[in-house]
Amino acid sequence: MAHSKKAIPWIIAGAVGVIGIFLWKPTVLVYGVQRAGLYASIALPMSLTSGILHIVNLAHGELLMVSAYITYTLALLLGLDPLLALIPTMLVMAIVGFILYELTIRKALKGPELNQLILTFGIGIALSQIITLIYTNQTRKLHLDYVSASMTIGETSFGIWDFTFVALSILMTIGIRMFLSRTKLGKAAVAVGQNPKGASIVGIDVQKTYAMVFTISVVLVGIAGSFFLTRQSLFPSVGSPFTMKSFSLIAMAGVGSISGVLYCSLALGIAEAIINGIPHMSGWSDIVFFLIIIITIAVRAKKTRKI
Amino acid sequence: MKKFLILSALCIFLVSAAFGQGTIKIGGTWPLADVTGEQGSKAAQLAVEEINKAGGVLGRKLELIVIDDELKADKGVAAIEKLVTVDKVDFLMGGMGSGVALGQVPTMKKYQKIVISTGAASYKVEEALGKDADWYFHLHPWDYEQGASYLQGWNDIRKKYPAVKIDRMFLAYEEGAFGKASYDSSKVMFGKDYNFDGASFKSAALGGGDYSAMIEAAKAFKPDIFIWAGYDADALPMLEAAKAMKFNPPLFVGAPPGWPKDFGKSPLADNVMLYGMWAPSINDVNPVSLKFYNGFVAKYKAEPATYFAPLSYSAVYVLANALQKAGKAAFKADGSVDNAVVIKALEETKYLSALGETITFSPSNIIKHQGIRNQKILQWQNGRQEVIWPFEVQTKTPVYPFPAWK
Amino acid sequence: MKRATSYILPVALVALGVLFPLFFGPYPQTVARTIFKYMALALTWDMLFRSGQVSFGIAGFFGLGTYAAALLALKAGFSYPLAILAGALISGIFAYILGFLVLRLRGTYFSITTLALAEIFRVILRNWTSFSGGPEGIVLPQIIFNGDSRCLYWIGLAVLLVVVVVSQYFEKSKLHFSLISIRDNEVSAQTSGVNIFRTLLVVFTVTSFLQGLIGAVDVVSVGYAMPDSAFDSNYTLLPLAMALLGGQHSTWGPIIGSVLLGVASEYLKLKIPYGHLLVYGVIIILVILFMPEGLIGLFRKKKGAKRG
Amino acid sequence: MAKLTTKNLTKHFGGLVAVQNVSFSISSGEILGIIGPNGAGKTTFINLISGIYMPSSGTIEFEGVDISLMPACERAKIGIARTYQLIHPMEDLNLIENIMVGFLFAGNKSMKEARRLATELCESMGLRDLDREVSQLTMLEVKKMEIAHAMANTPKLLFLDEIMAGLNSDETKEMIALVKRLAKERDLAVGVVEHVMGVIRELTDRVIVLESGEIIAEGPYETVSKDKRVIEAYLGGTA
Repeated sequence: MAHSKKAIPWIIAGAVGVIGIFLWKPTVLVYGVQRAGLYASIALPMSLTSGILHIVNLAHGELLMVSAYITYTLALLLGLDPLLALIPTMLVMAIVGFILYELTIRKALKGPELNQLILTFGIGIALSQIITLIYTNQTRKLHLDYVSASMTIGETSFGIWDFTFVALSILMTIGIRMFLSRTKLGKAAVAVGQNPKGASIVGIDVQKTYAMVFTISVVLVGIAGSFFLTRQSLFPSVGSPFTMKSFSLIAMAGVGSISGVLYCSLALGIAEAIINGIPHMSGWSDIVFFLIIIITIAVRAKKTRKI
Repeated sequence: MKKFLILSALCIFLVSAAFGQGTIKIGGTWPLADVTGEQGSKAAQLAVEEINKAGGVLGRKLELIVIDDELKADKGVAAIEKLVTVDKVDFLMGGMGSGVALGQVPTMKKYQKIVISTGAASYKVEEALGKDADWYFHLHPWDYEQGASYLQGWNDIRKKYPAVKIDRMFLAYEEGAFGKASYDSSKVMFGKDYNFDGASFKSAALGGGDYSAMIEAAKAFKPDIFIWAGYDADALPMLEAAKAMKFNPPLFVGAPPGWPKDFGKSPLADNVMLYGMWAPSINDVNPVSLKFYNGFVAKYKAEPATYFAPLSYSAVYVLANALQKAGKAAFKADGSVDNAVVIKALEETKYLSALGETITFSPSNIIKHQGIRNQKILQWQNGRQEVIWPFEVQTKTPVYPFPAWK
Repeated sequence: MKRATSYILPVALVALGVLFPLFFGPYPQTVARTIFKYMALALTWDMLFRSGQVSFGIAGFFGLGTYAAALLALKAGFSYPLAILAGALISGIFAYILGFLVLRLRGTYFSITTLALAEIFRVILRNWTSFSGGPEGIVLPQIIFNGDSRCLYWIGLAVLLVVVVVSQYFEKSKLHFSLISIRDNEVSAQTSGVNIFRTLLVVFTVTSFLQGLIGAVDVVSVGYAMPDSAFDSNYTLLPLAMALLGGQHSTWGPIIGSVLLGVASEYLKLKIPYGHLLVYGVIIILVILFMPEGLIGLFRKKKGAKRG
Repeated sequence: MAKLTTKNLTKHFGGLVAVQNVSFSISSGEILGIIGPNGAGKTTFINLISGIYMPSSGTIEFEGVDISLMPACERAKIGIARTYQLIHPMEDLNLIENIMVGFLFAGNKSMKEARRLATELCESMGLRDLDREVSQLTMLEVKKMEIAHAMANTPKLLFLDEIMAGLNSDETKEMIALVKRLAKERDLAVGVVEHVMGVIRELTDRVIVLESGEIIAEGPYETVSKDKRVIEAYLGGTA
């Protein structure tokens, strides 16, 4: 009760802000929300691995990139729409994820904490180089008519395809939360995430849980990658900026918080859109991203210290 | 018999030592993981092989040693050091990114080897070189020359096709060094005669790819010509966004360093104009281009996708022709290059290149030896890049205005 | 006796390092110089990591030193030695001030905040065009020692030696104990009288000063600075990888790791021009998988076995 | 003369009160037992005195000086030391180095001096082979190391948090003798939290009983153990 009372001024402030932005430039909200959907749908799979396996996967962006290439190849070879090619892509990514876990991550989890960081850094380099050798680094792009789907209100027209990222991120959030709270594996994963030793004492197969969670998160990356392909051009380093962005979002949301990633993406997406909306200021939008992260973390740190 | 063999071997050795000193070595640095450097280095290798097959230069074979500069300055410097001191190359060649070139310039100054540069468009590189770097032959146009050539081009086009109306110009630029440089130089160039404005965006190549705010600004400006300076990764997504936002300028011009694979196959690509130095359509009007194109496709089983390929190919020919012209005097008695002689021969270069134009060298703002100054204005028509301007190499007439989105 | 022998190897290595240019040409010198740069960065990262704090801000303070030195030399007319010192100092002062913000954070939060600070530096220098030259960067009129590769090598080596000496001081002094106790058990460290914040502030400031120094020396040796190259994320990731591959929490580990990765990347590039980075990535993966304690772990294990 | 006095010391976490209005004092040479059921606030109380937590209200006075808001590391320097219920030694330091930490920082000694003092201290406590890794120590040695680690602060006030847990009866006896000897030799004020009532009876001069963060009884063990409220609090537990 006390909690919800405290939230009231925030909700009011948020509402005032939204109305203010709406009066200034209504499209900023549209673009901000769309961008937020993209960020969230890429960051969400990472929050699963960092929350439960406690690893920072620096190959996250490269896995996104690989899955987009797989979808691209399937779409070209089989003449499928990428959103249909999504299904075989998920299968391939499941295999990729499982093999990666069994061959590398599993072993590195036993070593010093930061080894996973460097291991995944190496995996990231290797993946992007393999793709470069196969496809060269020339940019590719599928042509899809529907990504230019448009909506006109009054004078302004804007693209609506990017709302699929919003839908995707919400579905992913619901899916992950249901998985963690409703399924046996999900419950085991939560237990393992909180206390691996304790979980193994009560008879949970920790290794199996880790393997499954990692695989699932790679499959989710695969889904995000297929959607990513509909919008973005493909080249071997296309994923890498999203690793750090996702990592930052997760830190901002608080490691392990699933819906927090959604809210933080929203805050960042809109903040970026606001800066982009000011002429000649788009170069500064990154600073907003990082300032918000620092402020959020600092405020949270202060709160916990007060206790 | 055995004695005779040894003797003749010795003779051959002495003769080749006296006349040939083995091969003429060219050291090249390109970013090999990037399609520009990868294809540029391969095209240079193709030229070397063609020349060697035709008998080499001054009776000697050419040898190209390529080292990856990884688009990093320190790696680029180490590469030059190795090429000069370990491989003992006679000439240097290559380059793409301006950052790497800025790092390499001091080392190049130290050795004063003749350099045929295929990249480095930033005027900062020219500043770093200074006016005394007479050994530096810069093939690629400087950024400010590109700006000037576009101004020239649009003026020419307006004159020839009176229907084309250009008054309000909008330049969208990616926020990094490449886009910002384009914006700055264009603003100076076009700001006087045109109603000029612009907006920046974060390129998809660097983790961005959200063009909505920029397009909104452009749309509000109602430009006659919309130009974007970004990367190939921005090409199609930007068109898609423009279509979704019903942004429909009469001239839609892209100025990326390269284009995505199969860009022409996208229905959105049709009638998009672009800046560039080369396109396969030049094969129709230029036999050198055709020879290069066929040679490249035969050897590497891939289409040249970037103008850095014909540019680097030309670099080898420019050098080889100058050496041929300089004759034996190009090399001193100790086998080292006589810079004065070769520089003089290079200054007299008149080479009809695969890029369509004849390459000659003349002073630019600071340096003495600037090669190509023009970019071309092209247009995607039916999946092909057709040259619109300069009119000497025009392959098709322009389609104007840019048709409304279907 | 033991004391005397333990000095032989380092002294021999330093002598070898100093005399290296007399036997090897400019190319090996240039390669070595690059390796020294990364080695020094890897060491500074490890020095803070000995307290358990994982900084992702190496590139930030490296770039800060780079830009501070370059701008002071160019706009304020500082001589290069002065500009180098000032660059390092500015980097250290920034770290000291920012330390009050970040050093209360732990774990991922600390890492991400240092990363964010580095990015903020980069964005400011990129956008504040009138001050910093913008994304195209700034060019210095000439490079230090007129680009003499031997002198450049020696100044790189000198910076490295400064960093090694500081690292060894950290290892042999009281700081060694305070850092380990912070890493192993922060609560108990406090009740043993360790002032955690002050210790971290000292280390953060010193390592950032050194990172700034490395950056400042780098810029006068290269002659130009661009935001995207001065704050290249490789300056964060590669030193980190080198330190961990060599073996964490020591002076020797980062040294060995950076030699391995530095030599490997240069050698592979010459042998496999197209695609060498793949092999590089695979090396990193294999070392982590089969030598989880880093290369130095091999020696440590041997030593342990002998003792047992 | 009281070494340490607290007045109305209170600590709450959000809405949860862990320590409430605790006023007590302890003198040099005195061994005070602190007992109470699980969750009574004993460890929180030690955390408040050693400076891990800052009090929500109330004061702590040490040798007549108000130290309520003094940071933990400063308190270590003026002579307050404690052990931990869950012992996490510095695993990257060996036995002697673990002990040196207190001398180095609380005592501000030089490396050489700290090593000498640590060696002396360990020997006086019966710890041998001081270069061993902490993973090689026996349970009794770990407990001794934990006390030595605290003693390295050269404290005037020492709190022991369930230091006897997990020891067998012989070992417990040895430890009781050790604590008594240390307290006597160095004129220490010692606070002992224990669950084993036998230990409290043997070791302490006086006992305070905490329940739900409040003192419910105070006095010699014999008296306190017969107190009605105490027996109720323990619900006929170990007492």
